[in-house]
Amino acid sequence: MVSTQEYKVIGTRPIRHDGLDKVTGRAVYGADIKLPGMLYGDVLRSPHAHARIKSVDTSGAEAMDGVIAVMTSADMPEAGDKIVDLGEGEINLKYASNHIIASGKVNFKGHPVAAVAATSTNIAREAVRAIKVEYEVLPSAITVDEALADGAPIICEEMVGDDLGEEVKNTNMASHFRHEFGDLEKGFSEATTIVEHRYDLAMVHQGYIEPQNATAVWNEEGRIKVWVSTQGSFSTRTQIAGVLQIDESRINVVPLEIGGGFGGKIPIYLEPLAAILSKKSGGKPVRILMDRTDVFDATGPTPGGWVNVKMGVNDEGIITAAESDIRFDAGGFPGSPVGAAAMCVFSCYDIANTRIDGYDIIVNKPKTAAYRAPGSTHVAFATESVVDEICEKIGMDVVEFRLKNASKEGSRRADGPIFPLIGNVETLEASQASPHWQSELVRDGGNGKLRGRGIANGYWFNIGFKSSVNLSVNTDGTVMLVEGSTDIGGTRVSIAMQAAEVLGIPAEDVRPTVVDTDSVGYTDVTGGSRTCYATGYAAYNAAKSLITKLTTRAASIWDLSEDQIEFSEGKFASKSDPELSMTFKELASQLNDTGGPVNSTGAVDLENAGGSFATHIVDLEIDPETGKTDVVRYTTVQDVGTAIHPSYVEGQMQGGAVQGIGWALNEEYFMSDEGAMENASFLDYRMPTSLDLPEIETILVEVPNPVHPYGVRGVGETPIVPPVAAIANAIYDALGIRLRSAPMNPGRILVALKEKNG
Amino acid sequence: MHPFDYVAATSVDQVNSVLAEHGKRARPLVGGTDLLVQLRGGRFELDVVVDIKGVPEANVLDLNGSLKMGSAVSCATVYENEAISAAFPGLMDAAELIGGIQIQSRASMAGNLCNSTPSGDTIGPMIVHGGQVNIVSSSGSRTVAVEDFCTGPGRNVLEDGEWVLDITFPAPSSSFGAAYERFIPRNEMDIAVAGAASSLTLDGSGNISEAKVSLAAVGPTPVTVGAIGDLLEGKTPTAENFEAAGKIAYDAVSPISDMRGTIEQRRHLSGVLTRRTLAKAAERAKAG
Amino acid sequence: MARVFIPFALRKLTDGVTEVRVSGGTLREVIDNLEEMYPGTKERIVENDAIKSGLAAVVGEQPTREGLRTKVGEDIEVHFIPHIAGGRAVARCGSGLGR
Amino acid sequence: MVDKIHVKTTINGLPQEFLVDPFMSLLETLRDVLNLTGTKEGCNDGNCGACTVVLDGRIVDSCCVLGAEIEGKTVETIEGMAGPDGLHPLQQAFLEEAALQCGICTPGFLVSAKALLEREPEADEHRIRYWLAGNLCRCTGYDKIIKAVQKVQA
Repeated sequence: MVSTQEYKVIGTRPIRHDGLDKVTGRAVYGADIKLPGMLYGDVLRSPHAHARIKSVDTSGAEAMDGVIAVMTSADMPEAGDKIVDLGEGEINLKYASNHIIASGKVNFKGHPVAAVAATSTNIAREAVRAIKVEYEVLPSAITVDEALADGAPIICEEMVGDDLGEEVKNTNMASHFRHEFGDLEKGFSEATTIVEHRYDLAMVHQGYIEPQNATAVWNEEGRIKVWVSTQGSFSTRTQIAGVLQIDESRINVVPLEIGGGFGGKIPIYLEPLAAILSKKSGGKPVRILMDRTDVFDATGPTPGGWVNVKMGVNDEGIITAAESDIRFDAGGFPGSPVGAAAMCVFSCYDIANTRIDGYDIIVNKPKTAAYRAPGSTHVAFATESVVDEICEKIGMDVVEFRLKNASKEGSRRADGPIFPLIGNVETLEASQASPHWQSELVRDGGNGKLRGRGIANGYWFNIGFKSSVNLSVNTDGTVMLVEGSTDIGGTRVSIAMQAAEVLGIPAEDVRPTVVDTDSVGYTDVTGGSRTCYATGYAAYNAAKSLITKLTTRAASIWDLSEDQIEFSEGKFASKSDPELSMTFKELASQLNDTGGPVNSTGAVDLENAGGSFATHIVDLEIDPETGKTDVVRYTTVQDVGTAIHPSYVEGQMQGGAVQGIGWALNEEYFMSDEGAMENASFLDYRMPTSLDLPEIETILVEVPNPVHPYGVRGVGETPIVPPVAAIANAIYDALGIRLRSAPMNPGRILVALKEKNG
Repeated sequence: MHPFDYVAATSVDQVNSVLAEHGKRARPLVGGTDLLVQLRGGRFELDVVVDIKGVPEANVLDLNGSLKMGSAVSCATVYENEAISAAFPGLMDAAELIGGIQIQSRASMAGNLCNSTPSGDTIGPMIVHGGQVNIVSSSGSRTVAVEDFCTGPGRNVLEDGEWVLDITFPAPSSSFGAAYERFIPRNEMDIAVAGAASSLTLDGSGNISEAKVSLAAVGPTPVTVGAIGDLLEGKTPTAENFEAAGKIAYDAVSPISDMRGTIEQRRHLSGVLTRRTLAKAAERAKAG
Repeated sequence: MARVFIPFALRKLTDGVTEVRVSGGTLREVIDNLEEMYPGTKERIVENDAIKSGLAAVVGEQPTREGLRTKVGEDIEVHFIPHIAGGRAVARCGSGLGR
Repeated sequence: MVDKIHVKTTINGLPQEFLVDPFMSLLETLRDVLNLTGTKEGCNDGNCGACTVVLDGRIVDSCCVLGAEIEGKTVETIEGMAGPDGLHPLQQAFLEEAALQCGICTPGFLVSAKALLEREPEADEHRIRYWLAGNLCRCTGYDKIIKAVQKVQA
């Protein structure tokens, strides 16, 4: 099913409202803030991955000229053991507080130990170096296997783990859960082909270009104002309130423009430190900026770990059983996306008998955060590689196999719930028909290079949750839209377009603004692929409410009752008298004579959006002498529900694919034995440059989401799910080697080729 | 960062006197693409940086058969010069792949040399082009071959108060060719996992009269493999001979394993890149 | 009657039963009735009169946004799915199904 | 302590005079001394290009230049790209082609791309990708950025 709905605004490509500021350098990002009397902060971070803090001597810093305030964990209020819901994910406040500044112990390299506010950036930096910390270095555990081994150092000593419902003490295993449906043994006994392998992945980072930053004022009334780059102003407020033990109503979070997030700018890092330093310096504004090394060392990457997948198929090519064991490193505190991974691992398939075990494991690395479809890329690497191998073994076309086993409306996902209307089959069919898949692969790349083609599927559920939008009508017929969703990639325009569609006016006539937490109703994070869906829905509701109010005005002007007036095609009209008709703009011009301003509000708390499926096709060219891989053609196919602004939908698909390509080929946290990330710079982290990529082709499949008025599905996260698996499958196609560790870098390819060729 | 002073020097003498006064606590500044990053990262402290971009002698770029390249001349200035590009192809190969355009606009080959990292892309090409470094100080000047300049990772022959004013290269014969290739996992903005610079001179009958190979990122300093010259001299420039040269390179290097690559990968790449750059150098030598 | 799917970690309390029919017009009533049938289950699902943090209650196809007040229709499926949270320092962490 | 240095320079065609710590980068100078915050910091070590400016006709990473170095030179930043007649064609093309998402890398890309088209108006796709390799973008996958540059060439 593909959208046939006719829209006036939706599906067009207007210029985003915030674009002008962003191409002229006028847009104000977090680090651009400068306030009168502002001080500059810096943070002392642990050089050790695991150590007890025996003493902290700040006297050297305090004695320096230009140093105004110094803080340690002793300045933090005691946080209770309380779970706080952040919209996408939850945090334990005690851990959150210890994460922001170490108390007694450091759990990862880069863990903050003290902070300073001074009259210049350089004085603050020098002052941090003057703080003396005595550490007792402890043994560290860097991988999930090390952390679960006998005799492993216990990282969160007071934590009680949950092993299938049983309490476990003295463990790094925060959680082990299981999903089980059908009869696994029976399912595997019906299989004639069974493939099982383990897939390892390194920790990787979102790699947003703008480092974290925060500026805070804690004033004499005990009110805190924070200017920050965040995916969620309200979740930032909640976290600050929890960690500082202050009422949320006393905190105003001003979200500035945000230079990328991808999930990494949901947790807070610097805000409470800036606030406490402000308080200690008598209410002066304090700004703290991370540098790139801080970002790698001490923000929230996505986990490393491993995924084991076992899958059985019968002679007809039907999957009869599937089993998975997923172990993620959470970082220095509990809370990896292993739960989400378990939801996604078999979600592209309709399988009667499944079992999934998930483990959340603490290690001495930075505490993980969300990263675009968190957990789903990991499990797709495993499942989609196994599927590729099965197809080869049973001699079935890889797309036919996927179509034959595809999950669809009514299929049971392996964690339990039944799928609503989804576009998995439609996406696969569009991939099959795509020019890329239909093209012939020229296997000889010249100069001894070999080419291969791979394909893989991916799924991400899209969350719903809370959003608020306010609309007010100007007498010139334009509408001001106020929202709480921070705009990372063009959501102002996609939300404004949904309001404009209802109101029957051009997108340009709706002016969207993202405001602070004092100025709009509660709105959850820009994350979980929810913003265009949920905040768009709130805008839709607000616009509908506006039409109702304007209908009353039209009724009063024409002396009719409201039910005698209809609104369609952007016009208010009498149902009986064709002479009586006004455009939105014409009616707006009469507001001041009919009762004054007209405003409205839309607020929603939505269930999930049903999810989005993607299929990616990739052609690689590999130099077998060096192991160097180049992507020569790439196509992304995705069910996007309804593409509100197709350019930005394509942009999400392209950007996600390229992050996945980087993850597949080169990106990783390269850890020393002591738990230090050795490549904590853009030079050695090796994200793709423009020269590493071809055009990224996009095919938008539109299976409208039945629970959204315009059929919107979240599109932002799914595009990062298939690339790692697609590239692994293409490497096999080119070289005949199955790589089961990411990144599949030149070194690994050379080793595998050598093993194969002897 | 330890606060340092900045001096924009306009003469050789001025640079000499600042360096003489401050010794280890002062260094010349050209591109800043290594120096400022290292200072910011706390690798070492300085009291003064001396900007030498205003010193006329450091900006010389004189091609007169031989080439004289001032130490402040940016990589971009070098490769944009077509005559130099044609005569010194090994230098061109390296200058065009350092950093991105932004880095090439500032960084100089002398700066790359003085940074003395084993992975420095321009050092091998300068070696195979026979570069001679003109080192000056308040007490005079001396000349050191590029080949003998680096003494360890980040270390070189410069004494306190000394700096590089220029590097000269002899005029290549008409049957000379050179090439540089490095291996990086990306296509730009990366540090060599391994690199190879090769040069060849052919005699009247098309045989190799001289061959030189210098390898990057496979030892504490650039590794010049003399045995390859011995092997190839008098031989014909064939794939088989270059393959044999690659095997010598494989055995000659002693790399380490780190985040950028493993020992075996680097040895293997040394062989591959030696073969490839010799072949490219031979093509260029034949083309004259 | 709703079809309640018993999470793996609770199956010891249900003698291994994986799916059970439970009556109740709201999620609260369903959980209370489940507790009648299998004592001990409620405290593993509900805390402070709300679904425990770290757990998502699915009524029908998607996690409910109305908590214990959610209307539960005839024949509708009810799931309690652990989604890993930030963990807890003392007792219960992660899945929310721990004791 | 070291004394501040007095600098006279030309930025976006206008004469500027200021005092700056001798160890301060041009990036910090532009942002914190001159309030030209359109130039962004992404890595502070010459590897992302977010701080790209034109210095005497060449693009440079302003994090690898000292503020004191621009004495007597000319600097062009993103703030100088649009003129009284409106946006530069590249700025317009970036808007029309949706060549930005979060926008933090956009000033650097625009400054780099403008320098390329002034030198090599006929640059092909490979050359454009090569020239822009010093500018990292994490949102777009570069596709729409390249298309926007090509649109201006057309």
